[in-house]
Amino acid sequence: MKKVYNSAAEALDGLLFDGMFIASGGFGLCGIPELLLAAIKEAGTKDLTFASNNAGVDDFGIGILLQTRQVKKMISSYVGENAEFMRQYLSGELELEFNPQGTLAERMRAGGAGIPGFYTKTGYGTQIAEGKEVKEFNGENYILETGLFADLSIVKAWKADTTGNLIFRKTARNFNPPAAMCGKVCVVEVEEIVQPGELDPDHIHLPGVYVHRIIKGEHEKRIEQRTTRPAA
Amino acid sequence: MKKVYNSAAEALDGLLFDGMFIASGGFGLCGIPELLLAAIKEAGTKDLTFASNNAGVDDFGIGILLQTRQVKKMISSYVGENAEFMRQYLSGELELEFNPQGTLAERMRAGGAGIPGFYTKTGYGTQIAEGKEVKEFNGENYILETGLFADLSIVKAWKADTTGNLIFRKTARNFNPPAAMCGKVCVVEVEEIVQPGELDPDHIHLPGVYVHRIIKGEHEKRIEQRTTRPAA
Amino acid sequence: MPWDRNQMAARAAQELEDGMYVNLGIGIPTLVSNYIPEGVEVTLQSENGMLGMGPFPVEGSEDPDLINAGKQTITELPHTAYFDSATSFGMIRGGKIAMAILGAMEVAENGDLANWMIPGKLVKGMGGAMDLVAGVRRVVVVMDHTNKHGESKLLKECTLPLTGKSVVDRVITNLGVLDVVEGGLKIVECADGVTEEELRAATEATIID
Amino acid sequence: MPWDRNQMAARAAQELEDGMYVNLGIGIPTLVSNYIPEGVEVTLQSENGMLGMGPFPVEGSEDPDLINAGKQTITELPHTAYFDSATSFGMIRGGKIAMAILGAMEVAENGDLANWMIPGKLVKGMGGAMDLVAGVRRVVVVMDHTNKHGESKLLKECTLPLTGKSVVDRVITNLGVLDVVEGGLKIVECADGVTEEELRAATEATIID
Repeated sequence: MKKVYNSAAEALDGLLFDGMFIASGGFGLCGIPELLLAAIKEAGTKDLTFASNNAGVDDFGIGILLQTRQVKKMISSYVGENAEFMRQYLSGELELEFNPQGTLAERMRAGGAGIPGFYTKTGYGTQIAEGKEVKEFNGENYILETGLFADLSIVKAWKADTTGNLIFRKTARNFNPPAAMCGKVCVVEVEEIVQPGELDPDHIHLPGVYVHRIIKGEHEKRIEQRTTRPAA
Repeated sequence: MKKVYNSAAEALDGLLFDGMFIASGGFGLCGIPELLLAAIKEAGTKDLTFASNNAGVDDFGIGILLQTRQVKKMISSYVGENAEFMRQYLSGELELEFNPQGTLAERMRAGGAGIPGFYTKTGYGTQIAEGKEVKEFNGENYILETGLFADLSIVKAWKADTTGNLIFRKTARNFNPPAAMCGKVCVVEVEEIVQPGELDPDHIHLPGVYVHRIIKGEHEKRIEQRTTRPAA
Repeated sequence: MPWDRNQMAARAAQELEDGMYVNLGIGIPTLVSNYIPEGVEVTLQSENGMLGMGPFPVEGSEDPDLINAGKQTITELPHTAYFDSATSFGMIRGGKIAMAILGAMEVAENGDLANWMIPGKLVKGMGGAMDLVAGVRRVVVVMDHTNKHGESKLLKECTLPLTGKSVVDRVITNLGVLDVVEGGLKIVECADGVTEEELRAATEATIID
Repeated sequence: MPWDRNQMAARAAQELEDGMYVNLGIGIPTLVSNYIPEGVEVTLQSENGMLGMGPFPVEGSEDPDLINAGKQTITELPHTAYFDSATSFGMIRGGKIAMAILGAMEVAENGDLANWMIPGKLVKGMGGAMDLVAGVRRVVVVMDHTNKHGESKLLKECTLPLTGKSVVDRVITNLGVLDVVEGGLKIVECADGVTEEELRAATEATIID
């Protein structure tokens, strides 16, 4: 069962269709599946719904799919760094569903874990709760949130073995594991592919059962806000 | 903020009270907090409710607390290896709540993650669903299960650093992370304590925020079913 | 002649496809791993927190930290990954495991499965069985066609408390292979030397032509 | 004289206790880490998946895989641990983080907090703010007492869409420190040189004696 593909385009072959729902890993520009996003732009797939914490910047990340008007709807917690996003949203060209960041992460994890709904206090009593079922547990009120079930997950990891076991690096892990879990098919881009046995089984962050296709590629890994302190 | 204690008794000091609810890690006899269980026996705390996948064997694990009649109720998925358990249960001395194994693990994880209820299809249409709310999502029926919130978590890990970051070994991880998450206080026994910086931050299975007290001890690590194959 | 335990396991192994992630129950299902067809690679899940379960260890190399869901000492393989129980059942419930091959006490014609308790007898618990039958994408049951009194275990309705409702896809017995379809069971094949008439005669459940 | 940004941060730092796990919001709360009292060790959580957040890196050692929730490059510490976003918010929602110190646009006397949107203006999203205020055990708000028009930001009721309902425990402003208590706000202390009358005069919310 071969999981390693030669390019992002090859790894996405047969998986893309107009109107599909894609869950993407990454936080800001950190740990985003930049190569797969670029390949989706090339493929020209339209009317996409993305569950992704952020929407990238104008010319990187999901931003490049906004430029080409391939995105119909975003499910995100924060979209502040993207002028084109705001333009399309304010003009009504783009739908936007705000989810609290933890609710979004949990909705992905829930979808992947076969949990169609869960209760959270996050957002109770706010706009986010409007239209959602409220239930009381131990005298406190919670709202019902639903699991997300995506057609495709796109994920960036640091290393994979050829059976799809994944290791992430530092805060680039972020939404990648929950995003990987909630898709029917999960395609992963990594910086290095190793043979089975080269990763310690106790160090694997996401087991290969969640991973269907893998590519290795060169990543720009753009930094959004370069902050430094003076050398001591 | 000192988390390292000298003995199991010292680490449990002030935390035990009659009638309390304890969540315990381990699967079978693998990865059970054997030293903390022995200390609870010594302490003589009574009317305990345990959430634990299994009930140990007659003379090891939770079994030692059954011998001393310290357990009032078990929340477990499988209790097959314990004759004293069966005797007390059949005579009505012990309450037993069966949870499907995955439901039990998820209830612990949910309690730790501030989720008081979630829907699962596990057990729908069976005895387990009796008295539980049923809800339909996308044409399928699911039952409502609740998060577990324990007074105390007792956990066995392989290594800890002094700030409580934990690493587990092989299948001894099992219920330990979810059990650790769902307690108000979490006490951990380990085979080795190291200094901060000795564990790779990407290899930590359970961050120190979940861990309040740590002891190092000698573990018997009894094997329940020793199965082997002929040497090649 | 009806199949024996090993023949049933060998027949069940034909259900495996290359690349599958599979969970094998205890009993006959465990034997399935001895009959995995050549060229087919499957990854075995052990629901206590492991993908890539290897064979029993050679004597002297048993590791108390490395057991399967039957609490037996096992070994790891190069592609093994470990995880906690919540993650393990997340992947089961989430449909990431392609198939479970399980034993059973009773299967009903609508796919109901009973394999965890007999009222009045000692009840040990369902372990992970309810999660597995509810969550994995395909459930294959391997069991004797009849009980020790010669009564069919393939029933119109289960008499024992259920493990799962409408969850079984295929049943492999000592007499043959049957699929759960709309309206009842459909014979897929008979064991060598077992006639369709014999199989039908041993079956209480409705058989659909 | 009212406190300046750094004095407010320094006062907020007095809220920290040894061993605490704390989440600091952006703006003034970020400055709190410059004023952690001697002998007090706190572990900073960054909700994008890190405990044990260190200072900014020295130039040339920035790592694109190591950022905080404000997307700034940071560093790790010896006791740092990384985890995914679902786990991160699990610990937030589950009350494992002792305290969040956050900025705000408005706080109401019942502890309602508004800090994520102004209708009619560009809406960027709530990020992790709703989860933080709902989940952490103690919420401390640091903000100016009044807006640029001189109007109180401590209100009887919030006018802006809420981030959380009855979630604020303490407010530290440039004029002083107030606790949310039954029936309204209670003055804990005034900034050096600010009188209680001045503080009351600048406050719309009910002040309880």
